[in-house]
Amino acid sequence: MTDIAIVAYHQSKAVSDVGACNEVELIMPVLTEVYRQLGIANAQDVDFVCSGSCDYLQGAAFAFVAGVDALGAVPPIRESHVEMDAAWALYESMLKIRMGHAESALIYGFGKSSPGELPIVLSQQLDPYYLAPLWLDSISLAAMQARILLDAGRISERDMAEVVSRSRRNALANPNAQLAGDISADDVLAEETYVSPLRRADCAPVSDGASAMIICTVEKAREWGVPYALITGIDHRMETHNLGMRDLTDSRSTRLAAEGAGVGAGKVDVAELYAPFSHQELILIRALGLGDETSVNPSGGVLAGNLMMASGLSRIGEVFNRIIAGEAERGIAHATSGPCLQHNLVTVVEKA
Amino acid sequence: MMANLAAVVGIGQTKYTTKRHDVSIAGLVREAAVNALEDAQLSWDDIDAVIIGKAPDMFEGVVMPEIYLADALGCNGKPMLRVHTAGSVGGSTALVAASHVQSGSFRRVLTVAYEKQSESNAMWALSTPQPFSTHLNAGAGGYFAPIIREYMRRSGAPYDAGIKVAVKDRLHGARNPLAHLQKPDITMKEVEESFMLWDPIRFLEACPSSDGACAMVIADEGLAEQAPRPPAWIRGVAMRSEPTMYAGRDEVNPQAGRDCAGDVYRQAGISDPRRDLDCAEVYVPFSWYEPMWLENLGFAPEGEGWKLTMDGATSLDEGGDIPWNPSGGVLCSNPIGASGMIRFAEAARQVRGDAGDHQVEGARLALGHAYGGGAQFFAMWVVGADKG
Amino acid sequence: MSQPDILNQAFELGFTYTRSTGPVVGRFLTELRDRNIVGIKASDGRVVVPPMEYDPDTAEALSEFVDVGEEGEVVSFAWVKEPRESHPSEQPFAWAMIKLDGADVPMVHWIRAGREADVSTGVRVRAVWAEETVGFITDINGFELVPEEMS
Amino acid sequence: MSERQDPVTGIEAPIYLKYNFTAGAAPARFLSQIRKGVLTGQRCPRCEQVYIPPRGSCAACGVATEEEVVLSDKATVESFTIVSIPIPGNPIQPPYIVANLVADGANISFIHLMSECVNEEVHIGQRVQAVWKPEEEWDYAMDNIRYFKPIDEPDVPVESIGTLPVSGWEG
Repeated sequence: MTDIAIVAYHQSKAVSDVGACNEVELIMPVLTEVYRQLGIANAQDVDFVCSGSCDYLQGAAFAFVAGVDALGAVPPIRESHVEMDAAWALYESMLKIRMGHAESALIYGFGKSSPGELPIVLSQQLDPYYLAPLWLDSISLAAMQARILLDAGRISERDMAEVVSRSRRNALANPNAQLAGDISADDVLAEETYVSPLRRADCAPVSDGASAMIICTVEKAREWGVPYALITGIDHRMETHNLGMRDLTDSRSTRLAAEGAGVGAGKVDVAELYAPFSHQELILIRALGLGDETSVNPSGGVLAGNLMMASGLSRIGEVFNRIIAGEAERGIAHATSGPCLQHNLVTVVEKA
Repeated sequence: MMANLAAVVGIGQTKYTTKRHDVSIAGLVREAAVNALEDAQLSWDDIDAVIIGKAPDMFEGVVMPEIYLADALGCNGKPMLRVHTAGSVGGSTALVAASHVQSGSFRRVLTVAYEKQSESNAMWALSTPQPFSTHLNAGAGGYFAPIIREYMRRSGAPYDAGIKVAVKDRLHGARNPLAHLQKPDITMKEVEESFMLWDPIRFLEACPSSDGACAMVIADEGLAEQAPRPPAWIRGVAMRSEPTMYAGRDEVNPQAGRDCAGDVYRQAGISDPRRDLDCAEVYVPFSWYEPMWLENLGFAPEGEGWKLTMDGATSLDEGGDIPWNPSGGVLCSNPIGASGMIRFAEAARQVRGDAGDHQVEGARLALGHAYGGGAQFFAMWVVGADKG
Repeated sequence: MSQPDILNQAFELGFTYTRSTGPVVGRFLTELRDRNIVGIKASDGRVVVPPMEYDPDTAEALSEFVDVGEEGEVVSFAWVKEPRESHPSEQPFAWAMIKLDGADVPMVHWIRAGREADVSTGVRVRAVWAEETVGFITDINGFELVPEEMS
Repeated sequence: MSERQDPVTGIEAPIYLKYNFTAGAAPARFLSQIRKGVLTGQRCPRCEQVYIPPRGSCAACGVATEEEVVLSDKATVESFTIVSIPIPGNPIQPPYIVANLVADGANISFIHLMSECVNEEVHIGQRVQAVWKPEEEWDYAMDNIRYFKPIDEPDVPVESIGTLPVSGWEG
């Protein structure tokens, strides 16, 4: 399969409430920045555009239609949208390039989650007859998953607190982070529980923001003459929606996706994992077979700021940044969707 | 680099109706999927990935419904992707599904699009005002009626061109047992006397609101060649988008539609669509959009689309040379999220010679078309009985 | 450029959806209305509650209903000390995965309990029926703890 | 259960979600002006077209529209429809006219109501002017303008609709 190059990436600051800023105003600044990185003018200078967003976050049907106003889509452009995290928009874009219908693609994701009650909005992702009518929120679902891990002795509360501590400390070096600080595992454990066994710090914050990326063929990357990294593998897998039929201590779909993406083919220097809850990072590390040689979530991950519908794309972008900075040669990025890691995407990014 | 060859090897639809009382959302989607698998003589294990599409989640009130539909579509352990490009989504979803195969990444995928509109009220879902909204929302008809009026002014079309389309498509639909509206005895007079909803759009010139789903199996060249029933080879694929509003936008004849058609024709080697294509399934939710799209898609010179309609060129019953919407089209059945895929699938049925009583005799090359938003998102494909 | 006012306004996005259930979900809800709980047999023989329409492993349609008990064992739970407005209880409560007697796969529902310490993995609970059952998942108005001497 | 009831085949699922909406910066600037009875557009720095209501960008160029332009409350009918059915949640009673109107000084139409007119005589190119609510009722809303009514000015030729200066049209 043809390798595809990442040539530009930018993410807005993750903030708890971006305030007077609509979809277009959220998207335009990140697009402007990726255009600047390549020295291009607008979406006319790429062959395909694909975005990821979710209408229910801000409570308006067709929220993504407004996004098109940010693109400069006159004359008309080749454009598509997934009602998913933009990591899946990247997946769609890669197919477009691989079928020879595009040399380059702009991908963006955006989410303004602050207007609604996110965990309750997400409860309406669940089975509409058995679960959604109970208003079973996303945090409570994750809490039940965490308890299964704790009961099974697979992890301890300290393990979870250490994930949080590492996230907050790593985030100190991430200017886009919403939550950062020199916090120890003991500090976290001293917090009272929120939705037991989870503490607030175990849960990703609610954030507003956007991110954007440009990918292209290797030939096009050379033509643009910018530093680039290569996507050498990508795969994503779904699991059953019935939580009771899944092994919640593991992520089978992540294992399958990692296998499909070829994670095991080499050393993994860096991994950016979309784990909205601390215990899920531990599940993912195990499912991906990561060891001590891998730096996990050097950005702080989504516990430091979670841009719904963009966080998955941002994980890929964070790995890209490490490779371009020379801090890593090979990394993996993970994206997730659905309750308790139901749907997972794994990308392998390597130095060109 | 050339795209790999891909073909439709299985098609499944539900019967379209106002409300499917007898199935859950999963049951509706599943029915189309199973029909497509049966048509392809395949089982769930033969499917490598599933690509699903529908219009806004608010129609059914299920957020990102692929999460819940994973089991109904046999997705456990497989890739599953959800597309949403407004009203064009059924077409876009088919194109994204095709790209899974055309990119060489997958050998055989299932794609499904649906809408169970009866769970809510589409009008409500499309009109929910956000605070400080500066738009006066009069529904889809309220949005498109002024554009139709401008077309009528520009083209000087006779007032009854829309009425003619409304009758023609309902007569086509009467040949299609899956069509929602069954009106074999419809007359021009009946349409003309029907209630004027959004002047110049009369009740019978507008589409119904339907429940329904449509599915296709798309396979690579090797598998398609071995398929038990004739494949519909995908000869061209194109998408275009433009903003809803910009100064100087031609809303009557949007450039995105013209460009998209030009792109898909170039791939399929079509220089004169009226001559080269045998039929077309085109997204016509309000009758006047037939003459408008005849021009936009290059079947007629600008200002003359209505002449084809009035001459019967697009009618099966009048022996027209380029039947449009032999299935009855969106004017007969409109499960919004599925409507685009139904157009794509019906085009494929024609070139597979499998369209029953609405078969266009000897059809070898057909266009499937979908549009959405403020007539700003376009998705099209050309399918053929031959690889090309 | 003028300095705008910040314009904030609360709004509600709401609709009462009219869902058709299909035969499997409909059967479960019909039984609930009759204060009875049924599961369905998956292709591997496991009994799943509430009944799934399609088997997650084989994707086949399922149809073999099995009566299960209204008591069961807590497999996991989450303690909600500050219920949200839309939650089923105004008092602190637990969400739980509950394996009903006769079922192999736990279902998710909620438990009424005074204190977090009263709930634990492995504890037995029993369905509390709503005063009026209508054929909706909330016909089970949560589960209650079964006193130990009774279990 | 002694009484035999019909099997359950459907449920009602009330899904009501609460949001706290904040208007975007560009719409907020527009609405803050209309609160004072002033209709404003925003000009694209690249193509110089004037947008109303502004949404944050020139959709054609994909750049922010920062320059504000005061517009006339006189406008031209670009197109229209006569609506004969009530719209859910909309208090206006049918039949009523919804028109695409281009304000003098703007290059794009917005949708608003027309009244004080004979429905059958409304036509493309017709000149209209805003009828405002009393000042004490003004809010951050486009419906500070109750509707537009025809005025006694000659029709604008179709090719000139969307190009009139803020000073208007003398025919």
